[in-house]
Amino acid sequence: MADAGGIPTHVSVQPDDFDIGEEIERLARGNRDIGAVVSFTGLVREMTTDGEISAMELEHWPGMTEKALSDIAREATARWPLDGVRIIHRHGKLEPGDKIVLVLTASRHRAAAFEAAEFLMDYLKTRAPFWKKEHSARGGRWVDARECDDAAADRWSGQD
Amino acid sequence: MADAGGIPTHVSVQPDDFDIGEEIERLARGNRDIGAVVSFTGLVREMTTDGEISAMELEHWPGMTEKALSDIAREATARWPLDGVRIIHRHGKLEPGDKIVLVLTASRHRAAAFEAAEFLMDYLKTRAPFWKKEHSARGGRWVDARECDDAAADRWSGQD
Amino acid sequence: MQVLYFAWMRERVGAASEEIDPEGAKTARELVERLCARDERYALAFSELASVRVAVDQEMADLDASIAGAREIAFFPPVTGG
Amino acid sequence: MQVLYFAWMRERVGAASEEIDPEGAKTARELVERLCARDERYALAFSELASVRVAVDQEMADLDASIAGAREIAFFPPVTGG
Repeated sequence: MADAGGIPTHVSVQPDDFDIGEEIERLARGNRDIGAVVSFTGLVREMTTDGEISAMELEHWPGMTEKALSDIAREATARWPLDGVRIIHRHGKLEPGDKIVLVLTASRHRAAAFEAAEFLMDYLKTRAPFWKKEHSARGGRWVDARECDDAAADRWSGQD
Repeated sequence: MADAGGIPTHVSVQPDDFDIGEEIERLARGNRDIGAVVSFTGLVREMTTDGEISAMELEHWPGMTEKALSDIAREATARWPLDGVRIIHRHGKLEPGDKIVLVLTASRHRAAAFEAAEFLMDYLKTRAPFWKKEHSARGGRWVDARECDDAAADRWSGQD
Repeated sequence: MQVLYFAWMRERVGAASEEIDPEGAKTARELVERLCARDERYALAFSELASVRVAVDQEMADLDASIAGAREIAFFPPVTGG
Repeated sequence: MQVLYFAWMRERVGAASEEIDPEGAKTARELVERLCARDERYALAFSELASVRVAVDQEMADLDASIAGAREIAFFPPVTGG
């Protein structure tokens, strides 16, 4: 549990699955000034642009990834009036339908919670050291970075 | 379980609490093309502009509320490429920290899931027949509608 | 016709719904005028008329919309859900 | 210095990390040139140089940034997490 200017932020990089409801309860518990919690859950899709996949492998940079996630979380707490941030990102071998990532933001106000969650996802997609490899009947294939993700992340850089 | 152009939408108006994690699992289950699920949870805040409250009472219009929520859900599925929508709104007597409302949107793409969830919340705040009464040491007080909620809802009316 | 009231309007009228004789009122506004003339409770409930919302047979309507043939008129303050 | 590779660069080099003598290379780009001259595996790993990302001592850097005194250089393709 790190502390970004007094705001509880907690990041995890783990192979294991997580319980979204439990994470939301934990973030909101003990602070009755939280009026809004937004969650984003990313899931492994079976159909990709290259056909059906049987598995996805997520490589990351141990020792660096948690730092990157903490930096991203801290940036969000500096930009929006948040009461809590939680990021969980899985690594290892996942199957279609499995959860990959969870981002939670808690705030008094819904607009801040929504914007911060979008910001966190855009930055995770472009700055966190994870690489996806899709496995299908045709073998393994590293996923290409998408330019629209860069564009989505860029929209935050003009602000404040 | 209603069906808006083949997209599972499900709305509930109930006094009982709900399990966010279970609702998300249920929405995503059986569709491995869902890449993103966004949730918004609204909670009763203890501190309001008028001081500390001990309880909140939510009145609604039985027979009309579910229709209003279904209309709002259908409008979201018409505007964004969604794979599922879930709305739960509680009524009756709630306490600080209690959940009031849950909005879930599932989509292939995160931008659609985020935008649709924001849209649904903006419209719920201005179009669903619910009225909040706050109870404090000084008695009961009906919550005034906020002009910024109207402004938030209005931003969607120029689109599409 | 059936008339419904919600939130503080319900409290001021002292009833959630009641059967009302519209006495020839052609619009919701005319119905409000007749009610206010009838009892102080209505005058109190409709004192902030600019913020009163109207639904005619469960469709949002204007105070000046026709209520001819309507079975149900609902009056309520701006909603505050979500 | 320690050199790290991730994803398809790791696969092409055939190692996740290795101790490398920079042979006087002053920038990441010069290090890449020395590696490519050394073995076909590196030439393959760095063939799409425009899309290769570099971190010097865990800070994102430019290919032309100095690597003098660095303990760790990481090379990786654009990230695809989230």
